[in-house]
This record gives sequence, structure tokens and C-alpha cells, in this order.
Amino acid sequence: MRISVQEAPFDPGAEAAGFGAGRSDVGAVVTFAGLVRDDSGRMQALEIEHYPAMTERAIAAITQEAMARWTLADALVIHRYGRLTVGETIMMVATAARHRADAFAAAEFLMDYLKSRAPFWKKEIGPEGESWVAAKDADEAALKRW
Amino acid sequence: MRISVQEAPFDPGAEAAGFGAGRSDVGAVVTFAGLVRDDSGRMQALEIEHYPAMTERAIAAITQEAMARWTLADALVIHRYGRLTVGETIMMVATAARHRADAFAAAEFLMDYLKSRAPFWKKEIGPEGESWVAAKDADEAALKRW
Amino acid sequence: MIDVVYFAWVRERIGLARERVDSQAATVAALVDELRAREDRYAAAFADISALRVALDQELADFDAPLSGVREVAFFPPMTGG
Amino acid sequence: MIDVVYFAWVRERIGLARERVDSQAATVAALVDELRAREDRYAAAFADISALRVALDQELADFDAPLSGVREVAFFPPMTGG
Repeated sequence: MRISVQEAPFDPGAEAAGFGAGRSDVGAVVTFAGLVRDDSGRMQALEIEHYPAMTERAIAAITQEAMARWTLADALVIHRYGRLTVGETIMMVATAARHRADAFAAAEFLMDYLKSRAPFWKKEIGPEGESWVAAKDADEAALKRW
Repeated sequence: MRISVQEAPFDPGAEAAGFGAGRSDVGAVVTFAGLVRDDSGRMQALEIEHYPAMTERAIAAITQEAMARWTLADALVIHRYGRLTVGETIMMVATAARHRADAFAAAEFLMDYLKSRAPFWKKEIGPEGESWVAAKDADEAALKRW
Repeated sequence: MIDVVYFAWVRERIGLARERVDSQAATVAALVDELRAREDRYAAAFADISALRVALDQELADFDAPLSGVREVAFFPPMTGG
Repeated sequence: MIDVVYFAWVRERIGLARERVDSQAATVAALVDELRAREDRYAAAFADISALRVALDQELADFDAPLSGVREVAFFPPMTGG
């Protein structure tokens, strides 16, 4: 299990490369990467604020719960903060398991919890100013399935 | 959409690197990699046979259906055949979408269909001989949710 | 004349990957009956039809599907991709 | 004395990222009432408590949670990670 909260860009492919490798009990590796999207066509940057004293602890607790609920060989979470531009990778999750059902379920669980329970806040910066991204009801509702 | 049926090894990280990149409407990229697992601790190789005239066509049909059912920006399937050793990557799927729910659902759909509807057959080779991997009822049942 | 191809343990049991068969069978099931009657190795391969799948011209089909116009019939066990 | 930290638009509305508050409030809700009474910018930030979340010593909590022994209270809008 590895958790990294960082300002620096990272390469999800390179991070995934060694993940789950070199062992004979891993049959399935799932990765999720979240990218900066521009729905308005006018976004200049995405600014991500976080709560440094809490962030790693909150992600570790969520990841521990995933490891307890599913049979996972390993789990990885990387999440950036700071100023990002369109197309940049914001974060990634990876899960390794014997079977694909566990790897998929754990990755989706991690994403649903990171969305709504990890202390990050996103602000969109455009030509007309800045606006905080509002939490979506659908994201809160997604937690109910677990 | 890209489909490759190949004997040669590939690097899932490198394949995923360019995937979904360079566009502003992709917020989520999901990848799945299937690896050769050794449950007995005695497997020497996994031999994968396929039906060349049918394989790409079957995978293309499954992928087209995923593109029609979910709002995807792109989809990728790479599947190997031939002789593989423990820990090697057998295949990968990648999906890119605006939202994570579409990317996850489409990747799971592709995996469920590739498991039971793409013309591949696996044979395990060990010190005591060879045995064909039997299809699992659970894999057939997994198709019912779609 | 129809091309018949076999994969995985069906291929191994019959001992052939591909053959041309002179058949007027109207359906896959009728073709299976003809093949089964040939030799023990065919009878063994086709003993339990529920353990087999069939594709007609590279498309999955049922055993009661008609063969008219079909050029290639493939028999194989349930697929294990992924 | 308790450390109070603010994030995102709560921080912007109050104009502070962190402050030390002299409070004997027994619960988060009581602390919010004290802060709200201070100045308009606090009243604005805490106008709708349902739009806010709270963490006590870096753990998510409810607004009726007790403050005894707590060293750091954080107020912020619903999180938007991932």
C-alpha cells in the first residue's frame, strides 16, 4: 500500500508499471486516472487546495478500509494539489488482486470515497474569474452503494 | 478505438500513457490488466490458443457495443496469444470517458465479455502435464448484469 | 463442402485443426450427428454438446442454426479469454 | 484555546486560513454560534451549516460532537477530491 499526496506531476503509466508486478498471486490490476477536464472550453487552470495535516491520514483510512473489504494484494493512491492545467492528471488509484471483481470493486470504492471524503477542494480559474467546484449529489449518493 | 491481438509482449503502462491524452473532454481513464497467476505454485507456462479469423472481429463487436452503451471518448483492447509465463501480462483494456462511472462500467463490461465471448482458450502447463482451463460459471453469470 | 475447424480440447480430441467436410446437413446439429457417426474420436469430442460452442463464419451461433450459405463452422469449448 | 482552520470558500469568506480561538464551547455547534456572533464575515461563512463539513483533530465529525480535548477544528465545504 502506497499513498502519495504531492504537488509534482506524475506519470500514471510509470507508476502502474511496477505495481502488482513480480508476484504469482496477482491476476488483475485496475487503474483509474482522473484528468483535468474543461467543460466550458474556457478553463485556464484548476487549483486544488487540501488540508495537509489530514489528507494522507484520510486517504490511508479509506485505503485500509478497501484492503479490509476486498482481497487485495496491493493498493496505490496518488493525489496532486496546487495548480493544474487541462489534460493534466490530477490523481490515480491502482488495485491489484487475484480476481478482477475485487480489483474493480476496490478501485470504484476508493474513487467514490476520495471524491467526497478526502479533504481536497477544487477551484476553476477562467477568464471571468474563479469558482469553487460544488460537490455533486451524485457523488454523495455513490457512497451509499458500499 | 484500437484493438490488437498479438503474440508479442507489451507494456500496459506505455500503452496507457498516450491513451485519452491531449483532449479536454476526458476526465476519467480506467485500465484493466490481466496477468498470468499461478495458484498451484507449479505452473510452468500458460498457453493461449485463439481463432485468428474470428478474434479481432469478436473483440471489435464487443468494443463497439461498449462504445454504444456508454459515453466513451475512446477504448483500447490488447490481447496476447501464445506461450506466457507467470506474472506476464495477458491482456489489457482501457476506457476513457468524461465521467468515471462510464469508464468503470465500460471496462467491466468489456472484461466480462472478453472472458466468455472472445475466442481464446487457456491451457496450463505444469510438471505433470497440461490442462485446459475450464470456463467458470461465475464468468458466465457476470454477463447477466449487463 | 464446408470447412470445419476445431479449437482447444476439441481439436486435440479429434486430432485435427481443420478439415473439409462433404455434408448436406441442414443445421449444425445435423452436422454434429454426421461427424459423431464417423469415428470414436469424433464421438468423444461431441459426446456432450452442452460443453461445446459453435461459430458459423466466425460468428457465435446455436446448434439449431441453419448451415445454408455457411462456409466455415468452428467447434470449441466455452471461451476463456481475458 | 483551540486552533481553528478554514478551507476553500470558508477560508476566503472569513479571510483567514487559521486562528487561535479562546472558547469554552462544549460542542462544534456552540463554537459555530460564538464565531457567527463575531463579525459579518463569520456570519456569512456560517450562514448555512448544511453547506459545511467539520473535522476535529483531522477526523471528520458532526456539528454536535463535543470539543473537550480537541486541539484543532477545521471548517470547510463538502470535499471535491478525485
